[in-house]
Amino acid sequence: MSPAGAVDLCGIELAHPIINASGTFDAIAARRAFGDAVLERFPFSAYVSKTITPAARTGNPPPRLWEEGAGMVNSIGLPNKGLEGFLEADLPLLAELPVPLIVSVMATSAEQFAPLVEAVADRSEVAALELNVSCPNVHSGLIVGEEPDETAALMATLRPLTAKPLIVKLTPNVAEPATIAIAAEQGGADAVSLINTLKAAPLLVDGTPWLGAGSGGLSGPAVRTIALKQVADVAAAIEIPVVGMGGVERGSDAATLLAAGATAVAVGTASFRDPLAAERIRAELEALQPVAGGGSGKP
Amino acid sequence: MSPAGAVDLCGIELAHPIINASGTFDAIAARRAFGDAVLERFPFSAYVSKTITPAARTGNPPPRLWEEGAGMVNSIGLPNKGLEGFLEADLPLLAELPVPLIVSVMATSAEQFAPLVEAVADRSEVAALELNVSCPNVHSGLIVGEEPDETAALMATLRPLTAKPLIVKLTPNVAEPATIAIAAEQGGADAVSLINTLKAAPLLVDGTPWLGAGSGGLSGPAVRTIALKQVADVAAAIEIPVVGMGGVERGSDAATLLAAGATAVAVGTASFRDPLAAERIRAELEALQPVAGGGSGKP
Amino acid sequence: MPARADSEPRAAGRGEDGRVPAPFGRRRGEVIANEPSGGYRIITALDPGGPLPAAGQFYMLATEGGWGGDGERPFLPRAFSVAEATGGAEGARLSFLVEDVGPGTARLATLSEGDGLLLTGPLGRPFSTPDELNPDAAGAILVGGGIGLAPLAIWRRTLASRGIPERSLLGFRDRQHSGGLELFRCSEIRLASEDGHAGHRGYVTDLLERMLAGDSARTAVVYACGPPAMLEAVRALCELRGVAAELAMESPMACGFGACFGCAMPLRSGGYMRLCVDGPVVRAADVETALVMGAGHR
Amino acid sequence: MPARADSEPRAAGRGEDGRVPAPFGRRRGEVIANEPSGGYRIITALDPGGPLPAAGQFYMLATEGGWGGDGERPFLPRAFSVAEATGGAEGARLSFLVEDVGPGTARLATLSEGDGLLLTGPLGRPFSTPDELNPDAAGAILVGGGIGLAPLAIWRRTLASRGIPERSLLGFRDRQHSGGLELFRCSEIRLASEDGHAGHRGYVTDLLERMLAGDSARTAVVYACGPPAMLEAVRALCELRGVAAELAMESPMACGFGACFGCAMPLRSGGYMRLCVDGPVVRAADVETALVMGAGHR
Ligand SMILES: Cc1cc2nc3c(=O)[nH]c(=O)nc-3n(C[C@H](O)[C@H](O)[C@H](O)COP(=O)(O)OP(=O)(O)OC[C@H]3O[C@@H](n4cnc5c(N)ncnc54)[C@H](O)[C@@H]3O)c2cc1C
Ligand SMILES: Cc1cc2nc3c(=O)[nH]c(=O)nc-3n(C[C@H](O)[C@H](O)[C@H](O)COP(=O)(O)OP(=O)(O)OC[C@H]3O[C@@H](n4cnc5c(N)ncnc54)[C@H](O)[C@@H]3O)c2cc1C
Ligand SMILES: Cc1cc2nc3c(=O)[nH]c(=O)nc-3n(C[C@H](O)[C@H](O)[C@H](O)COP(=O)(O)O)c2cc1C
Ligand SMILES: Cc1cc2nc3c(=O)[nH]c(=O)nc-3n(C[C@H](O)[C@H](O)[C@H](O)COP(=O)(O)O)c2cc1C
Ligand code: FES
Ligand code: FES
Repeated sequence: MSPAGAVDLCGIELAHPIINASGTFDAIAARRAFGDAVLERFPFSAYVSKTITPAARTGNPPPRLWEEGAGMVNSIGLPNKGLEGFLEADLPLLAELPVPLIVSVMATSAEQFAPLVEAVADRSEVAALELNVSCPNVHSGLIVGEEPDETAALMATLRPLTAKPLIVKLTPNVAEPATIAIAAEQGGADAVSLINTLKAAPLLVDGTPWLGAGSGGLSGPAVRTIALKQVADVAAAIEIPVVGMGGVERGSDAATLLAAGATAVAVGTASFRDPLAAERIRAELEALQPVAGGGSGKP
Repeated sequence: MSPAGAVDLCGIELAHPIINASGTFDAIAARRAFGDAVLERFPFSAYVSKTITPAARTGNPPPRLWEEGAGMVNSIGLPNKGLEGFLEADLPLLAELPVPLIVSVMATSAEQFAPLVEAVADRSEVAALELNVSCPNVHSGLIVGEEPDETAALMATLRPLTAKPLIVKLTPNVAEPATIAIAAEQGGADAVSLINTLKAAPLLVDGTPWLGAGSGGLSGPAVRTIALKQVADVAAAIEIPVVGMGGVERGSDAATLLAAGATAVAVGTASFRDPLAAERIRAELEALQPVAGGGSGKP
Repeated sequence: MPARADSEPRAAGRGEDGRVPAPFGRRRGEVIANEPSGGYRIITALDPGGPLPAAGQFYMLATEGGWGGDGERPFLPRAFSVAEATGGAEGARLSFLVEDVGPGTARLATLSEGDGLLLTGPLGRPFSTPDELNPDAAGAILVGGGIGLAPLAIWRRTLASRGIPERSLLGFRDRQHSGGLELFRCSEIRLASEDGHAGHRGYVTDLLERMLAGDSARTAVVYACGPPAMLEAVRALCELRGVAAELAMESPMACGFGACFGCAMPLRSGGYMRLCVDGPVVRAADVETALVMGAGHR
Repeated sequence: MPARADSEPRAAGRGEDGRVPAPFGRRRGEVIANEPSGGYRIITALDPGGPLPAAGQFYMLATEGGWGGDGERPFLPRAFSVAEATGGAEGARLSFLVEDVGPGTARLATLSEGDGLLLTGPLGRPFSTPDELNPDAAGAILVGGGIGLAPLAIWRRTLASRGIPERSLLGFRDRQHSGGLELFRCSEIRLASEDGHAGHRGYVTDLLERMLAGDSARTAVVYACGPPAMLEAVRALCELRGVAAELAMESPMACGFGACFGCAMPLRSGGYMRLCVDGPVVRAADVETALVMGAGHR
């Protein structure tokens, strides 16, 4: 079986295992830039929206980007139209995409999360929801995704609200991500996805923060081996499927995450360098020889 | 005042702020390779030993190294001669170095740590001790440096044993390193040092771990912005001095850590690429214009 | 930003705002020339199969090899306004005016004939025609500074080919920060330089001020591209005189196609636009100030 | 490893085991030649002010530019046995035999005359003389495979210059995996190749077996460098016949000077040695097996 073939992600049929990472590919803006080729040649097998919040957000003050030799630090701050704006303006356009739609949502309390999840899950265009409990850019007081108990409590509120798959997006900024993954699974999550960005702060030589928001999150190849460790640990600890991501640049990176236990792989930062990076990654994944049983690949 | 001038690190006079990161420069082996030039041109203002443990350790099975585009993952496994071997064979040679000696120590319980700290602190050649707490407590199973309570408990045992400075080396694999730093300070630590390596696992495309030990720790430029974030957060949270490290490759990296609140800066992985990297980094630091008061450096 | 009435017939394949959509994905162009021009370089590449861009659009560029080194920057592609574009069905011949200011532009400056140039584009919103900005427009005034000459050069050619009168006011800090004048050959230009090495000693906005005073502000339309301070002076002057203006702006960009939300530019109405898809050409009236860090060509 | 009696006078400046200490720190050499040799390349550089290495020592090498790209490997320097060294007080002229097997060797293969080569060395423990290994030694048998010819080439010259008789047995997998034979000019060599393209069709250890059978094992001393399987065959054969042998081994290295503890090589006595400071030349009797991943030149 080709490692680039169809997969089932908690009931969602994906034509291949490569999806996008939330917040790294705006399909609506991409159509403005590239036209309908985006629909005809859509490189992902599911589309994950940028995280939406109950109310509209303008995002963090610029600068929002810092470049590193093997990655980048962002402090975007979840700009989005809010639930209402999303449902009205964006959802109809996203429904035109040729793949299942996963909507990423975030709120700062279970009470705020609940109506958001209900309203989004209610829409037939939506195949699943990703719960962003980990974004390091937004100061929500306690970071839910950093505490197993907080995660379990959130799931207790949200799980009864919908039969649609709930995917919990894990933060890498914890000692043992598996403990959070287990809490999510026990709380009824259908899948987990990881890793989100690592807390980072590009500073100038005089100590001044470069980013408008002070600090941000690191992504890209620099975090690849951290992602591999966390995905392997999490996949070994739970039964529900895992969406692996973090620094995927090549088909071999995707293959490695799949071998580490991921069911699907998300491409993030790589899309900034090439809007069709995911297509290339999938082709490279397809071209990889199926691994001979038991062979370690070590020389 | 030049940023590369003398500093006081919890009572230890350093001729300049650049020291080595534990486990990344073996002064004894370097003398075998480079002869007495190592003494004549010693690039660090203090020497931090590789971590020693109560009993001798052979270290992890090879392979122990993995290279990334902007860093490396190691699973060395703390090979060392043990306390006795260190005191007999290594300490006399390290005492010949022209700089103060900081000995890094680690054990798996407070009871095992205590005699180690006592025996090392007892030696007049030793200026200070660095406590490597990225280790499991054999009793609780918890990693000491990942839990404020464990760190506080360890300090409660060790602090009364010596008047020499105790520097707690913090792990970056926690949500909020400042919470651990505060626990260390309250427990009587004289300084903290950070960051240690980030948990990482290079895997082959079939999912097999490359490293003999299964996983390891990421260091080098890839972790630089993570280190900056953690050092700035920790320095803002405590009064005692901070030794900053993580991906320092250039004088500007050192300057940034100093501006973020570090009193001294340690060079690790960079020494592997150039044994005299620290000398260059110090020269570059010296050449940097003293920052004009209040100027942000932003264009 | 509400959709505007499109008063001019558009070339086939043009979309919203007259923007030319880019082929989806990054492709390989080939460098055919890289020559110094004053303190800058003009890099020309063949883009086989690529479309002709509209003036004001930009490309994300990276070299095929050596984009990075020692695990160091550049990592992300870099944005460059197209300065000249010719060609036809087989593809486009694109020129960029590049100032070496950091690792990415330094690497681009080393390109040789035959080297690969990875490009995504044309991207973003192009210039509007004078009559789209002002129904009474008598022509166009182009105000450029430093590396900001790039988008104005292609815009001047486009205007000329459509028979729309234009005058260019170009300013430079000093010899080092000038170049690209050959892109304005056969056109009416007036120069200003802060160090007096060419034309009026002083700012290009001095020239604009005089021109708008002489001219009837009622029929004027201004297009500006240059460093933030110059853009801001143009913006304030045009606001004061009630002159319609468009500014070609800059901001740090990771993707160039609306994916990262990194290129936030503050809107007068509050919040931010994404400069890569809502710009880089913006109506002067839409921004509060052009004095945003990294908001203009240096 | 206990210190050995040093039966031979050492050149000035030699330390423990006859190793030549390296200047402290990384320095810049300059490439003066880079030529193909069979499937490999011979890269020669001037090392101004650098010492002459002892045979068996190695250098950590990196190119001055382009060590990395796209934030990709190589990041760390790479270890190479010195294959030839000449020169005097003004410095050394060093040759390396390089097989392109990955990003680092691929980058080195592109070096041109005049390019900078960053080097640290000479490093590690060199070969011992035959009489240090066997008081009854009649001469030296050098057994090399593939890229393992490199340290044997300089060792052969050293032995010859000291008037110590030596014979070389060199083996190759196939044409692609051979090269560097010119480094053995004017010497007595016998060849083996697995594909039969040169010399004996089969393994170089077949030749060694015959030679040790004919020879008196009592007076033999073997020096071997090559792929792990070859090294292991030599080790086992020498153990069986009671022949003293040294193996020049390999392991992944980050630093080359004992700093990282990454180059662990299992010791027969338990535990590990650091191959960069306790090797790369080791007594065959000190290792349990040479069949360690990455333990030999391919
Ligand atoms: C739409 C558009 C059109 C443009 N057109 C042109 C053009 O025609 N010609 C031209 O020469 N330029 C043009 N630019 C500017 C050009 O993109 C930049 O000069 C280029 O990106 C600089 O890259 P660099 O690596 O050389 O320099 P950088 O080092 O990236 O320096 C540029 C600025 O980035 C900031 N910076 C420094 N370090 C970092 C870091 N690590 N991470 C993030 N920011 C950092 C600083 O403010 C610095 O001054 C355009 C930009 C845009 C957005
Ligand atoms: C003492 C000594 C002397 C040597 N002398 C010579 C010589 O004279 N000539 C010569 O050609 N070679 C010599 N070598 C070997 C040479 O150092 C290696 O071939 C070189 O380091 C390979 O680098 P690379 O980047 O080209 O390939 P790499 O990709 O580093 O490949 C080499 C091997 O490293 C492993 N590997 C792959 N990816 C990684 C990764 N990301 N991190 C860690 N390991 C990885 C694999 O096992 C691979 O087969 C010597 C080595 C030593 C230790
Ligand atoms: C610019 C940018 C914006 C992002 N926005 C979001 C977001 O809105 N929601 C979210 O869950 N993750 C967000 N992420 C995190 C990514 O989805 C992903 O977890 C992370 O970047 C790691 O993958 P990568 O290394 O392939 O980029 C963002 C990442 C980047 C770089
Ligand atoms: C090969 C290697 C060995 C290390 N050994 C130790 C050690 O023994 N004790 C310790 O506290 N840290 C050890 N470290 C961590 C470093 O001291 C340092 O915290 C880390 O590498 C980050 O700095 P860098 O990016 O400059 O290397 C080691 C790091 C490396 C790369
Ligand atoms: S540059 Fe990425 S959204 Fe504009
Ligand atoms: S290579 Fe670093 S200790 Fe040997």
